[in-house]
Amino acid sequence: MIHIGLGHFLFISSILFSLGIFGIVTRKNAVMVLMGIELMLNASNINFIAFAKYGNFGLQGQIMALFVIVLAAAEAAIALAIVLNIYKTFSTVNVDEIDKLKD
Amino acid sequence: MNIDYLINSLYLIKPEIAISATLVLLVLMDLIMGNNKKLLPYIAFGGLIVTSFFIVEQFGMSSLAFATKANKGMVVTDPFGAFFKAIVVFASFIVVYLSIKSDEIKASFERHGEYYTLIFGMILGMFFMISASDLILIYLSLELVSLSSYVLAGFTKTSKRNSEASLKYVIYGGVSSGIMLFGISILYGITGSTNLYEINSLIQASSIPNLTFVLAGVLIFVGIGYKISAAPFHFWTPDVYEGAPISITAFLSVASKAAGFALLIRFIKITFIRSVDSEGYWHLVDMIDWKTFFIFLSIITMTLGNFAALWQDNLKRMLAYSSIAHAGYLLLGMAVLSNQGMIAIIIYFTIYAFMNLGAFFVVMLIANKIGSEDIDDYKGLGYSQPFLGVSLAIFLVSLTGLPPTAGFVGKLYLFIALVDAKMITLAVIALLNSVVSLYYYIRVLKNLFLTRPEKGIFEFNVSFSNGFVMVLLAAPVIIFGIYFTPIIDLAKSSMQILGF
Amino acid sequence: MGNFPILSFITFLPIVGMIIILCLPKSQTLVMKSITLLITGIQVILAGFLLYHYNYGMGGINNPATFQYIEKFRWIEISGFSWIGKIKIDYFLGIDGLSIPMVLLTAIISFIATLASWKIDKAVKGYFALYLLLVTGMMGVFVALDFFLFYVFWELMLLPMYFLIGIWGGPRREYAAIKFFLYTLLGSVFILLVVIGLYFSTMETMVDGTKVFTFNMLSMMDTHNFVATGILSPMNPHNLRFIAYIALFIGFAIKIPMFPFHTWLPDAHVEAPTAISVILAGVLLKMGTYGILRVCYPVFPDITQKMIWWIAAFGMINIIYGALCAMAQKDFKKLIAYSSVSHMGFVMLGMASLNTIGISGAVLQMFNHGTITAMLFIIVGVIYDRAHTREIDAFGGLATQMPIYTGFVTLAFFAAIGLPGLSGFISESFVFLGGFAFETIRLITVISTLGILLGAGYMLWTLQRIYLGTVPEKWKLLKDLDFREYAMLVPLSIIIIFLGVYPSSMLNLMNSSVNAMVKFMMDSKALYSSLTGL
Amino acid sequence: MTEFNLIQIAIAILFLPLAGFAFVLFFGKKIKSAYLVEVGIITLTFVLTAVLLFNKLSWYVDKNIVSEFTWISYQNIAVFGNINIDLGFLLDNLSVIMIFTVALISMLVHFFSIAYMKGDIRYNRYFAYLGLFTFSMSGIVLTHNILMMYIFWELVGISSYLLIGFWYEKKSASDAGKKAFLVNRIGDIGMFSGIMLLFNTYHTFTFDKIFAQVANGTLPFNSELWLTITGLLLFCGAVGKSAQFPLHVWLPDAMEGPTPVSALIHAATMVAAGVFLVCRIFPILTGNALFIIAVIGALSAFIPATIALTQNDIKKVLAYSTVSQLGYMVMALGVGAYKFAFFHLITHAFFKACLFLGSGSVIHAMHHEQDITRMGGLKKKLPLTYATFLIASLALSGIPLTSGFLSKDGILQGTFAYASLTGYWIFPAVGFVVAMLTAFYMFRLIILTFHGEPKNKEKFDHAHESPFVMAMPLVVLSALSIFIWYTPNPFNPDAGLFLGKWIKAPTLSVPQNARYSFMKTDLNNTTNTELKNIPLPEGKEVIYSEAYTEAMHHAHYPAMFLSLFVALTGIVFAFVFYYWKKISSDKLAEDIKPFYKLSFNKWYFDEIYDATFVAFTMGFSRFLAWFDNTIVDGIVNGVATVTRTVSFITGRFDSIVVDGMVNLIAYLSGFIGLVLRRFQTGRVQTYLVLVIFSLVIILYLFKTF
Repeated sequence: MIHIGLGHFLFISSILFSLGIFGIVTRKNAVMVLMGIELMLNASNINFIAFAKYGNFGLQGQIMALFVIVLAAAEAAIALAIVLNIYKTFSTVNVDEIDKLKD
Repeated sequence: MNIDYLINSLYLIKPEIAISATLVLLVLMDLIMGNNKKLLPYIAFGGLIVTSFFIVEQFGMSSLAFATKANKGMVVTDPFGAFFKAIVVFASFIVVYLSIKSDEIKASFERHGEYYTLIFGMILGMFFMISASDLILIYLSLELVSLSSYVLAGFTKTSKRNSEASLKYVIYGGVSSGIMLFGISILYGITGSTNLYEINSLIQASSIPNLTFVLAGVLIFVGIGYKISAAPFHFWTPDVYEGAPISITAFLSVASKAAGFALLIRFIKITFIRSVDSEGYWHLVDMIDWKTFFIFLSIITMTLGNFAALWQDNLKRMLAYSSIAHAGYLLLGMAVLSNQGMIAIIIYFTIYAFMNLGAFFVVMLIANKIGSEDIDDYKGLGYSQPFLGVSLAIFLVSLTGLPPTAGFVGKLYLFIALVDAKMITLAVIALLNSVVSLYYYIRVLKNLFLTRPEKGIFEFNVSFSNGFVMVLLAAPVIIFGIYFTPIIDLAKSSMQILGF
Repeated sequence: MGNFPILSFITFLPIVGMIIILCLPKSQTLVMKSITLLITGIQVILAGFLLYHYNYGMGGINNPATFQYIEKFRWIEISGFSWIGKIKIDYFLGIDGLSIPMVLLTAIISFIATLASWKIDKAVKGYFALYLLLVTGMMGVFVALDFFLFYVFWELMLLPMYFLIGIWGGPRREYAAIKFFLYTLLGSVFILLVVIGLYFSTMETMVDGTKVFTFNMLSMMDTHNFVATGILSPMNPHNLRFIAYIALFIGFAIKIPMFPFHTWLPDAHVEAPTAISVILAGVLLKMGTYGILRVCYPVFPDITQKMIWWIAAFGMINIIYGALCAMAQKDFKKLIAYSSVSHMGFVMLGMASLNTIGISGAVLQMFNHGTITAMLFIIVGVIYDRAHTREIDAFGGLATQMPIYTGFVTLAFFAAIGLPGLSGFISESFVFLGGFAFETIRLITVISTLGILLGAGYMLWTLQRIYLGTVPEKWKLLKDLDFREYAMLVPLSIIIIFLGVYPSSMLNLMNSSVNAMVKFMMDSKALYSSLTGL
Repeated sequence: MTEFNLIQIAIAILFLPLAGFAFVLFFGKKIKSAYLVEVGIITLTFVLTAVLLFNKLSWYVDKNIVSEFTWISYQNIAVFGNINIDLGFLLDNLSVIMIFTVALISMLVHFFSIAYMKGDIRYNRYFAYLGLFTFSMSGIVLTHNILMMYIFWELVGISSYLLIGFWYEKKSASDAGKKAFLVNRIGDIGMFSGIMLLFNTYHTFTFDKIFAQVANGTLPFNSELWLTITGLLLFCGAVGKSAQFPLHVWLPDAMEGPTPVSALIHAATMVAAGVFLVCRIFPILTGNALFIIAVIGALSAFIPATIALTQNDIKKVLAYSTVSQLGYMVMALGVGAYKFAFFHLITHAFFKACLFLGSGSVIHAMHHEQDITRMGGLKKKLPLTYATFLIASLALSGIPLTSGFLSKDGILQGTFAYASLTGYWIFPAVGFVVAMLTAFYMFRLIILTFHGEPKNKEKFDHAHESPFVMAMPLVVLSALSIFIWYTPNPFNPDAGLFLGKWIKAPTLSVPQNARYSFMKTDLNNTTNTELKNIPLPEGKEVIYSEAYTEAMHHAHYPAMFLSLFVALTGIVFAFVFYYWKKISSDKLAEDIKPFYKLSFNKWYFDEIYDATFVAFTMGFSRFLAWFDNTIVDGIVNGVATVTRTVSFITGRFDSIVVDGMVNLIAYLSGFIGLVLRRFQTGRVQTYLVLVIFSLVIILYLFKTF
C-alpha cells in the first residue's frame, strides 16, 4: 500500500493551483474564471493543512484554512454580485468582451 | 493567555476599534435614519477624528498585541504603523469630503450607507495591513481591503465603466491574493510559523532550501505588488483607476498604496532581516537577493509608468500611470534597504498624499462640471478657472518633482538615500525618468494655460469649502517645499519599527 | 546699513509684488504694470545701493569671510540621524565680485524688460505675476551660496519661463516652451545629482566641533572638509569627480547654451515675447557661465584644470559655429539668438584662460553681452511690433524711415561686433588677451579671433539688409521710436558707451574676486595632486 | 608753450571733432545749419594743429612728449604681475606732422563738401560722420600705445563704413561699406593677434616700453622668428587699412562714397594709417619682416598700377593709383627708406587729395558722370580744376619741382640702394616700372577728361566751374604739391627741414642678428668705433651703418634721372595713345587681349575672392545652419529617417507633446510607451497571463542567486 506523504498533498495542491490558473486564463465565462480562483485558494488550503499535519506546526495551518474558506465564500459572493451587475450593463459575462477600459 | 492580557491588547488597537465602531455606527445609522443619509459622512468624519486621536497616541508606543504561546503577536503598535495609519486617515478625510462633493457618488444617493460602510471596511483592512505581523492577519486584512474596494470600484452600478472596473479588479485581485496565499502556504510549510518574528528567527537559525524560499517570497510579493501596483503586477491599475469613481481612485492611489508599502516594508524588514548596522543599512538573510529584486522592480515600474503615461488622453488614467511611476520611485527607497531609504519613503508618502489627493480633487471638481476627464477638454481651463488651474499646476509640478514644491523634497531624499548607498546609476535612471514624466504633466499644463478653449469658456464658481480644502492640500505642497523640517522630523520619528 | 537683509530684500521683493498682483482684480492692468515697474525699479535702486557700499577689496570665491552682505541662518536642521549625522541646510546669501555684476545686470535687465512688457495685453495678471517670480529666481541664483538654495532658485525660474514663453509667445510657442523646459530640466537633474554627491562628500565643522554634511558651496571648496570616503572626495581613489564634473558642466552648459546643447535657444527666442527674450538672453544665459565659475571651478579645480582645453575648444566652436549659423538666418530674431551663442562662446573662452585678464574679460563679457543682447532683442521687438514680421529680406531702407531707431540699432550692432569705445570691445579683447596668455589654449584663442570677423560679417550684412537700401512701399508708414522705447534703449546705450570708455568701473568691481579665483585655481593644483597622492 | 600746454592742445585736437560729431548727430535734425558748427570746429582744430606743429617743431624738435593715464590697472596678479593699461599721447615729429596733415585735409574737405554735398537729405549727418572720422584718425596719430591705436583703428573703420555707405539707398554703396569693413577686419584680426603676442610677452601696450624691452633682448617666445611674426601680424592691420595686396580689393569699391570722402579717407589720411602704423612699429620689425613688407609693397604697387591703366571710372583710376602709391610707401619702409616713406605719405596725401577733390569737381560739374570715356574737353569749362589737377598729376607722376618728385625719387633711391646692398634688383625694377605706369595712366586720365572733344555734349554744356568753397581747397592742395614747402632745393629733399631735421628713422630695437645686414650696428667695426665716440642725438645708437648712407648717396643721381626718364616716357606714351592717337589704344588692347582683360577686370581679385572665401563662408554657414537645424537638432531630436519610418508614431505624438520635430528622447519614449501600451489590452485575462509570465521570468532570474 502506498503511504500517503506530504509530497502527495503538495503534488495535488500544485496541480490544483495550476488548474486554477489555467482555468482563469482560458475560460471566457466570468463565473468559470471565478471558479478558477476558488481552485487556487483551495490549493493553498491543502498546503496549509498538509503542512500543519506533517510538520507538527500546531493549529495555525488549520486555522488559516478555515479563514480562507470563509474568505473564499465572501469573495465569491461579491464577485458573483459584480458579475451579475456586469450582466446587467454589458448583457454578457464573457470576460473577453469586457475590455472597454484600455489604452 | 489570560483575559487581562487580551483586554490590554485591545488598548493597543484603539484606532482599529474606533474604525470598527464607526463602521457599525454607520450601518446602524443607515438603517435608522432611512432616507436622511446626509448625516452619514459627518458620522464618518467624527469616527475619523476619534481615530486620529488614537493614532497620535500610538506614535509613542511600541508593543505587540495578541501574543499567544504559539504566536509572538498578531498586531504591532509602533510609530511606523502610526504614521501610515495617519496617512490612511488623512486620505480618508479627503476622500469622504470628495464623496460628499462627487456627482458620481451623489447619483446613487440611496446606497450611501453601503458606500461609507465599505470605505470604513477598507480603512479597517488597511489598518490591519499596516500593523499586522502575522501572515494570517496579513492575508485577511489584504482581503478585507480588496473585497471592500471591489465593490466600491463598481459602486455606481449603472455605469459601464464602474462595472467593468470592478469585474477586472475582482478577478485580478482574486488571482493575486490566491497566488500570495499559495506563497504564504509555502512559507508556512518551510518555517512552520505564520508569525513574522518567529519566521525571522527560524530563518536566521537554519538553512532552508534556497529556491523554495525564493518561490515563497516572490509569490507573496505578488499580492503586495498588486496592492502597491508595482510592475509587472500593475495591469489592473489603469483600468480600475479610470473606471472607478474618482473618490475611490484617489483613495486607492493613496491609502491603499500606503498600506501596501507599510506591509511591504514591515514584511521585508521583520522577516528577512539579520541586522541593521550603525549606518542604517539592513543586512538581510542572503536567501533571496531582495536588493537586486527591488532595483529591477523599481526600474521597470517607474519606467513603465512614466512611458505609458505619455500616451494617455484621460487625465485619470494618466494619473493612474503616474501613480505607478511613483510606486517605482518609492521602490527605490526599498532598493536601498536602509533606514534612510525608509525615511525617504515616508517623506515621499507624506508629500505624495497631498499632491495626489489634490490632483484628484481638481479632476473631480472639473469632471463634476464638464463631465469629462479628457485632457483635451481642459483646454483653456486655466483662464476660466484660474484657481483650479493654478492648483492643478501646483500639484502636477510637485508630482514632477520641481522645486520649490514638496515633490522635489520627496525626490531629493530618495536620491540622497540612493547616492549615500552609492547607487548612482539607479539615481540617474530615476532622474531621467522624472524628466520623462515632465512630458505628460506639462501636457496638462499646456492645455490648461497655453491653449485657448475650443468649446467656449465654462464658468463656475468654486465653493468656499472646496476652495478651503484645496488650499489645505495645495498650501502644504508649497510650504513643505520651502520649509521641510516638519516632515523630516515626522519621518524620523516614524521610522521606528518594532523589533529594531 | 546695519544688519538690514538687503540681499533677501532684493531677491524676494518681486515675490511680494507677485502676491500683490495676484490679489488685484483682473481689470487693473495698469496698476499691475506699475507695480512691476516699481518693484523692478526698487531692485535697481537696491542694486545701486549694494554697489555703493561694496567693498572692492574683498575677494570672496572660496573664503566666506570675504563675502559681503552675508545672510546666513539655519533653514533646515534635523538632528539625530545617527548614521548620517545631522542634516542641515543653510539659508546662505552673499555676494562677491563674481555675483555683483550679475546682480546689477539682473536688476537692470528686469527693469528694462518690464518696460518691454508694457504692451502685453493678454492675461496681464498672470504675465506679471510669473514675470516677478522669474525675477526672484534669477536674482536668487546669483546671490545664493548654499548649493541647495542655489538649486532651488535655479529650478524656480524654469516654470515661469515655460509659461511666459508658452502663453505669450509666438505661433510655435508650445514647442519652444517645452523644448526649453526639457533641455533645462535635463541639465538641472544632472546638477541635482552632483549636488547630492557633493553633499555626501563634504562635512562642515560646526561651532561645537561636530561634523555635519553640508550643502554649503564654500565648504565644498575647502579640501579639509572632504570626507575621505565620499564618492566625490579627491581622497577617495575610486572617486567619481570626473563624471560628476562632466554632469555638472553639462547641466550648466545647457543654459549657456554650449554647442551641441544650444538648439533650444533659437526656438525659445523666436517664440518668446520681446521682454522674455530680453530676460532670456540678458540674464538667463549668464546663469550657465556663472554656475561654472561659481561651482565647477572652485569645487572641482583639479578636474577643471584637466578639462580646460575642452572648455576653450567648445568656446571656440560656439564662437565660430554660432556666427556662421547666424549668418545663414532669415529670421532677424533667430539671427540675434545665434549671435548670443557666438558671444557666449567668448565667455567660455575667457573662463578657460584661468588668468585674471581672461576671467575678468569673461565676467565683463557676461555683463556686456547681457546689455547688448537685451538691446538687440528690444530692437527686434520694436520692428516686430510695427511690422509684425521678422523676415530680414522683407525689410530694407529703414534707416530712412526710422532714423533715430536706426541710430540705436547701429550702436547696438557696433557694440555687438566689438567696436572700441563700446563695451563689447574690452571684454572681447580681454578674453583674447587672457586666452592667448595661457599656453594650452593659445591656438584656440587665435582661431577664435575669426569670430570677430564673422561677427562683423553677419551684423553688417543684417544692417544692410534691414536698414540700408530703399524702403519698400509697405513700410512707408512705420513710425519712429516712442517714449517707452526710448526709455528702454537709452539706459542700455548709456551703459554700453560708459563701459566702453570706462571699463575699470566694472573691472575693479570684480578684480579682487577674479584674483582670488585665479589664485585659488593655481594653489589648488598642488593641493589636489598631494591629496590624490595620499 | 610748455609741454603740458601742448598736451592740452592735443587733447583739444582729439576731442573737438568728437564734440562736433555728437552735436551734429543730436541736433542735426532740428538745427538746419548744424553743419556749420562742425566746420567751425574743424577749422579750430586745424588752427590748433598748426599751433601744435609750430611749437613742437620749434622748441621740442628732438623731444618726444608723452602724457598718459592709467585706464585699467591690475596689481600683483598671477601670470602677468603688474599690468597698467595706459592711454596717452605721444607727440613726436611724426605725429604732429601727421595730425597737421590730417586736420588740414579734413578742413579742406569740409569746405569742399559744403558745396559738393549741398542738397543731400542727410547733409548734417554727413558732417557728423566727418567729425567722427577726424576724431578717430587723430586718435591713431596721437596715441602712444598699440591698444589705443587699435581702438581708433576700428573707429576709423566704422567711420569709413558709415561714409562709404553714406548713400545707403544704393545697394552698391552699402555693399562697398560692408566690404571695406570686413576686409579691414581680416587685417585687424592679424593686427590683434600681433597685439596679443606683444601683450603676452611684454604685458604692456605702450610703444616705448615695448621697444625698450625688445632692445633689452626680451622677445616673444624668446625667438626672433616670433618677433618677425609679431611684426608681420601687426603689419596685417596695415595691409587691411592701407589696402595692400591681397586685401586691396575694398578700396576701389569704397569709391561709392561721396567724392570728398574718397579724398579725405580713401586717399589722404585713413589709408595712410597703415603706413603710419608701420612707421610706428618700425623699431621692432626684423629684417625678414621688412623683406616681406617690401614684397607686399611691391606687389601692391605693381598690380593696381596695371589695373589703373584700363579703368574708365575717374575715381577708380585714382583709387588704384592710391593703392599703388601706398604700395610704394610700404615698399619703401620694407627696404628701410623710412624717411622717404613718410615723406611720400605726406606729399601723396596732399596731391592725391587734390586729385580726388579735382575729380569731385569734375563729377560735380558733369552731374555725377564718372566715366572718363564720356568726358573730354573740360579744360575750357573748368580751367581752375584743370590747372590744379594737372599740378597734382605732375606731382604724382614725379616730375621735378613737385613734391611728388622729391618723395618718389627718394623711395626709388632707397630701393636702388637696397638692391645694391642686397642684390634684390626687383624692387627698383618694380619701382621704375610703376613710376612709368603711373605717369601713363595719370596723363591718360587728364587727356581723356580735359582734352579732346566732349563726348557727351549735353552734360558738357551744363558743366560749370565750381564755387569758391570747392575751388579754394583745390588751390591750397595743389600749392602744397610744390617742392618749396619741403626743401629749398627741388632736386635734393634732404636739404629741407622736413627730412633734414624733423623726420629721422627711429632707433631699431631688433636684435642685431635679426636685422638687415646693413642695419647692424657693428661696434667691432673700426669705422664704427669712431661713431661710438661721437655724441649721438638723443643719446641713442646709430642704426644705419655707413654702407647704407653710402649706397643712398650713390643711388641719388641714377635714381633721379632714371625716374625722371621713366616718368616722361610714361607721359609721352599717354600722349601718343590718347592725344595724338598715333597708336590706337583699342587695337593694342585687342592685340594683347588677355593682358588687357586681366587688367580691365582687376586681375579678377573680386571674382576669385567671391568664388573662394565668400562663397565658402556663406556656403559653410548655410551648411551649418542646415546642420544645426537638421543634424544637431536632429541628434537630440531624432534623426529624420527614423522619424519617417515611425511616422505612425509621430502622427499621434506630434499633437501630444510637441509639433514638428521632437526629441529623440521623445521618440524613444513614445516608442517605449507605444510598446508598453500594447500590453494594456483591457482584457483581464491577458493581464493575468502577463503576470504569471513575468512571475516565471522573475523566478527564473532569481533562482541563480
